[in-house]
Amino acid sequence: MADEPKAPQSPESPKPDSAGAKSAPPTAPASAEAAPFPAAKPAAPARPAPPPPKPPVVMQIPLDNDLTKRYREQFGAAILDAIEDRKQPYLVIAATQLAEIARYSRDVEKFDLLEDYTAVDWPRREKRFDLIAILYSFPHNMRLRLKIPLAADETAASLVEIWPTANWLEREIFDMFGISFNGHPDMKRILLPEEWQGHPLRKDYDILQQDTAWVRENLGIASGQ
Amino acid sequence: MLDKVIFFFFAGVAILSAGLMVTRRNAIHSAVFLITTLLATAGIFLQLRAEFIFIAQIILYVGGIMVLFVFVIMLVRLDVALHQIQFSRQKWVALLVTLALALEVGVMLWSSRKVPGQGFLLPNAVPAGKLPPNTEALAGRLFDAYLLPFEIASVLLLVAMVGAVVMAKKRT
Amino acid sequence: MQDDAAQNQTLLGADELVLNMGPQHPSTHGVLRVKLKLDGERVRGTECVIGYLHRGVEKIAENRSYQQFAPYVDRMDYVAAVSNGLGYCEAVEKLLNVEAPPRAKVIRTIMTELQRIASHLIWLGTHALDIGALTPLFYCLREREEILKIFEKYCGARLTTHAFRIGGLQYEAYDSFEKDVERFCKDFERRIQEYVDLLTGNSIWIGRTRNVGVLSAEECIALGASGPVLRASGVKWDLRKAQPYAAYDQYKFEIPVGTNGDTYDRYMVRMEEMRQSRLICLQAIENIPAGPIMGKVGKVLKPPAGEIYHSIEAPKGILGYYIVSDGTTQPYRVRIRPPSFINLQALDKMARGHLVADVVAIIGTLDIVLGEVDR
Amino acid sequence: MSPTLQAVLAFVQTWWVELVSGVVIVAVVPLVAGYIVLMERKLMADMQARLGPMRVGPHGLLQPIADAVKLLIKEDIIPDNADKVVFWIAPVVSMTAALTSMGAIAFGPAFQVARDINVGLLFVIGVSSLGIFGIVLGGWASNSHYSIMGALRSTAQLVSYETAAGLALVSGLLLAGTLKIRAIVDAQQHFGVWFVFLAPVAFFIYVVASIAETNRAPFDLPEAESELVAGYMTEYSGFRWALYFLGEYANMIVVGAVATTLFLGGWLRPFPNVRWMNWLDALPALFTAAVGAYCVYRAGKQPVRVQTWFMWGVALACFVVALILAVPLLVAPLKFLVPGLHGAFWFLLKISAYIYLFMWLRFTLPRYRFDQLMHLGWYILIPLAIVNVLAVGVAMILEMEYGWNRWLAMLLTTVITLATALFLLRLNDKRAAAASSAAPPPEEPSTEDSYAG
Repeated sequence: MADEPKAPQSPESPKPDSAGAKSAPPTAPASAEAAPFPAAKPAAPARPAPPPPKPPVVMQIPLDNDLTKRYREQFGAAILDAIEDRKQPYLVIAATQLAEIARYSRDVEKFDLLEDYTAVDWPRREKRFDLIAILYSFPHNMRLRLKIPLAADETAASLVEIWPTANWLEREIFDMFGISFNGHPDMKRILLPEEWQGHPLRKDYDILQQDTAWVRENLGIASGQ
Repeated sequence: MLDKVIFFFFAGVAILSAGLMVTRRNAIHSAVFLITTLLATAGIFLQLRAEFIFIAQIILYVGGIMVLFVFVIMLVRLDVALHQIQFSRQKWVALLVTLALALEVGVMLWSSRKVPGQGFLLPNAVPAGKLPPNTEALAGRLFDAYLLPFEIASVLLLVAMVGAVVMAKKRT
Repeated sequence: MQDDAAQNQTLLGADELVLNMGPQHPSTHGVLRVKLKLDGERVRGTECVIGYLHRGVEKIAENRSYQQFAPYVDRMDYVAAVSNGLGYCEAVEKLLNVEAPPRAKVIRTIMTELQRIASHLIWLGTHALDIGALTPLFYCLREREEILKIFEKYCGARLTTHAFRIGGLQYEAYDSFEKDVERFCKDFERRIQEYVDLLTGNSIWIGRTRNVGVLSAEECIALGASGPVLRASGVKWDLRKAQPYAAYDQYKFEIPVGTNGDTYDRYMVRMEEMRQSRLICLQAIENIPAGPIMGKVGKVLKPPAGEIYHSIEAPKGILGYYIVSDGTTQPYRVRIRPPSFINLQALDKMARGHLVADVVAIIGTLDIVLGEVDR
Repeated sequence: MSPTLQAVLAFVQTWWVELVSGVVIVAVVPLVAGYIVLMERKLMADMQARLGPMRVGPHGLLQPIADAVKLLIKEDIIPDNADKVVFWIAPVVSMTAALTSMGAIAFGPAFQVARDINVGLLFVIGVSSLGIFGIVLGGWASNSHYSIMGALRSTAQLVSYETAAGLALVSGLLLAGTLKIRAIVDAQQHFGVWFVFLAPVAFFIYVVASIAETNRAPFDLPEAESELVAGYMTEYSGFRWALYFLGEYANMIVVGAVATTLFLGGWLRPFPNVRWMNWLDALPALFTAAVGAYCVYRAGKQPVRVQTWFMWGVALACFVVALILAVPLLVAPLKFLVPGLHGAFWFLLKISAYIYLFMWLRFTLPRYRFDQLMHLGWYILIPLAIVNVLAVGVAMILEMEYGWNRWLAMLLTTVITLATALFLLRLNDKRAAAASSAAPPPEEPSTEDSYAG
């Protein structure tokens, strides 16, 4: 999935998704949001990356190898997209099929290690969160990322049954992003105290917020600073 | 003179702590007072130049049995015991029996006051050097004159020990 | 005894007792708190309470430029700061699509392997101390001191070194760098033998570590445990071989593996890893290529939009960086895959059915650093 | 003069040696214990490539005094829910037991509080074992999990290992044929050999058991700091804590003294009956003089004037002691002092060597786990000690009734016991292997989800 067809959008504007790209909302905005920057400031003093930036550097190319074919065959529409970014493949999949795809990845494709499981917050997108599962296959010595777009009010299926290591990782995602997982045995905060307000890694969580609140409450300074 | 002082000191400590042992509500405190009683009794043994019995009392009763007592008491919830009725209804009976016993002892002491070496008046203790070494004497008696009863007692204890082990094994 | 435990404790402690270990406890290696459910002294379950050292490193990253964030990663696994830095720098380089020059790569490799030895030394010392052997700790600190001196001479810092820069190195190796490393490596062989003499054949040590905290290879992979923990379970896998980074493809070394996956095997694996790291260092100083030490990166880094995942074999396991760029000078999201955090998850599995004393040994053998667990 | 006063005076006149010795023990042992701690720290530092305490006094020689002052003026914390009285009394019990048991020990033929009582050795063992109440009560009174677990552990450990130690002592006592301390040493002089050479296995068992009894590494489970923080002492601070500590080190002296008396020839010098080894008599004086000379040598190297002076002081003290040890040898009228003084020297030297062994083991070995410790005690040491008692008895009958050579008989004993030891170890290994193949115990069904994390 490439971003060429996309019209450059102001990153500030809320995302009216372009028609046709409906099937793949998550990654498109990622590049669409980012791409305009170099274009807007062509004379930036910095040399961003080795190939001197004439057009905005595009590192994402659509991926269509055997692996993705197998996935598409197996799950059809649930595989929303397949992309290679800097030689690293990832699949964008629908949250509804997450558990099945995960189980298939582990059992058939032999991605036996869930190396990492995290999330990214894109507040201006229709589906606000991307869950990122990084899989590793010992037999094939290769990695695969699964991206699961998730709206703010959606929950994802827990992967603890498939990879027990997901237990704490999902708790951390819950802690940091407020995404909860269905079927998780112990869905509660892990790093932050139970009474913490908010979810810090969301983009709308200002780092001054806690500080300000504390100052207001304890020092009685209205401005909070 | 000194002997008497020592005797009454130990006897006093023994009786006092025995009383406290019975009346304390906290089981650990009771155990501590029981230990004190036993130690005081051991002191009296020592004063009577019965060194072996003195040390046997300390090693067996204080060092052995009481350690196990305390060990068990420590594991029991004491706060429950605190709220239970301390004495059962038989306390009047107990008091009666105690008084009867005290009377008996008193009468015996009184009646034997004329016999030398007995009764209320304490004899002057024999200096230790003039007594036969009592460990050896005890050993001589046990392994010579009373060998058979001694061995029977040993076997009995062994049987009890084996029995205890078997019973403990069964439960787990 | 009487308060919280009393609720589920009856006569003779036949029921479960909840013992709270930490966060202030001599052997939880920092501020880890473990709630132990005990039956007598036998562990029926554990629950880790973590986060006491949480500093929001991932949030900080989103508010700093790429270079500014680099020193922060040193503060995660602070006993292996150089390794953290290597992972981060390489990840950002991949994101920028640049490569460090060969000389920088080799020096990075030497430094990282020295750091691995230093990290394993700290592990060995504290692990032995937990099991009651006092002396190895001081021997380990003695050797680690030599390594830290090399770091100090190289970049002026000992613990949180910030030794590498995105794109290469800032400092050229100092004059006697090779000589210092060589002297350390030559000496270190004899030193390792001292630990072996003290511990390896000691029957108490074996008794305390054999069959304690066993993890099978399948359990390791399912729980995501990596690094020496995984290798001790018999999986011959090391990122330095599987997906070589820095200059590791140029050197010959073995991947030590264990068979039982118990604490003793993990001990043996780490000991052998130290020897192998020593060999790598010796090979590397033989031939450090000449040339520049800094790749072609600008003063302001603006990686093109996109994302990267890069992981390295840190002393404690897979250390991964997942960085999302939106084309600005600040990363949009930095996710760090902390090996300690994920290895610590195996504690419950490993500790069940063992005694309290074994929990201490198991926490030690996992080699966790709370700075990294909590980030 | 009232009869009471008379009695008291008579009492003092008869018992003044004992009174003085008693006061000396109470006064000196804490100081000695402090210096044992310093010695331990210095030795540990030496083995661990460090310097150890260096700040207070030259080479930290005044450190124990500084520590004592610190502990005295430290805040004395009693936990809120502690049983105050028991909490208060427990450390005292510990310390008292250790000091009292020293009363029967003879530090050389001349220095003993209780003039050889009939049950000497039993007294020492019995009374020192009362120290366990200090531990148990202290652990219980603290009202803390760590404390109570530490107390439970140490109770179990002490009871188990006391049995082994007692049985090991019986082997030695069989050889001596008496419980009197002085008579035991005399018996060794009469035999012309220390009992350690006649009953080496018994000595070995006693060493192991006494380490366990004094809660030292590798058996320091009750206070295993990596597991139970400080065991039964967790809630103690300040001077109460110091009392426990003193009791512990006093206990080390006690077990060292018992081992020395029974197995290492007490206050006898090496080869007590060999005429041509008589030059060894000069050794005590030479030894102390050498220590003094070393102090003089070091004095010149001290960085601070005060420390130089202090070093000179220590050297002077050493020379005075050397002189005291040497003069009776040389001056005929004072010859009667020789056995007492030199006996004390040798006795203390042997105790020091024994304590050094303890420390050495502590710096070298990891710690046992509790079940391993109990197995070692019950499955190996106690059976071994029982076999050893029987074997020593058989050997003595062989010697006395059948006229065997003593050494042959004792060799036989040792071989029998060692064979038993090997057998027991094999058995233990098998059992351990069986246990480990059975472990880990069957996983509970995952009903406790809250603990799945």
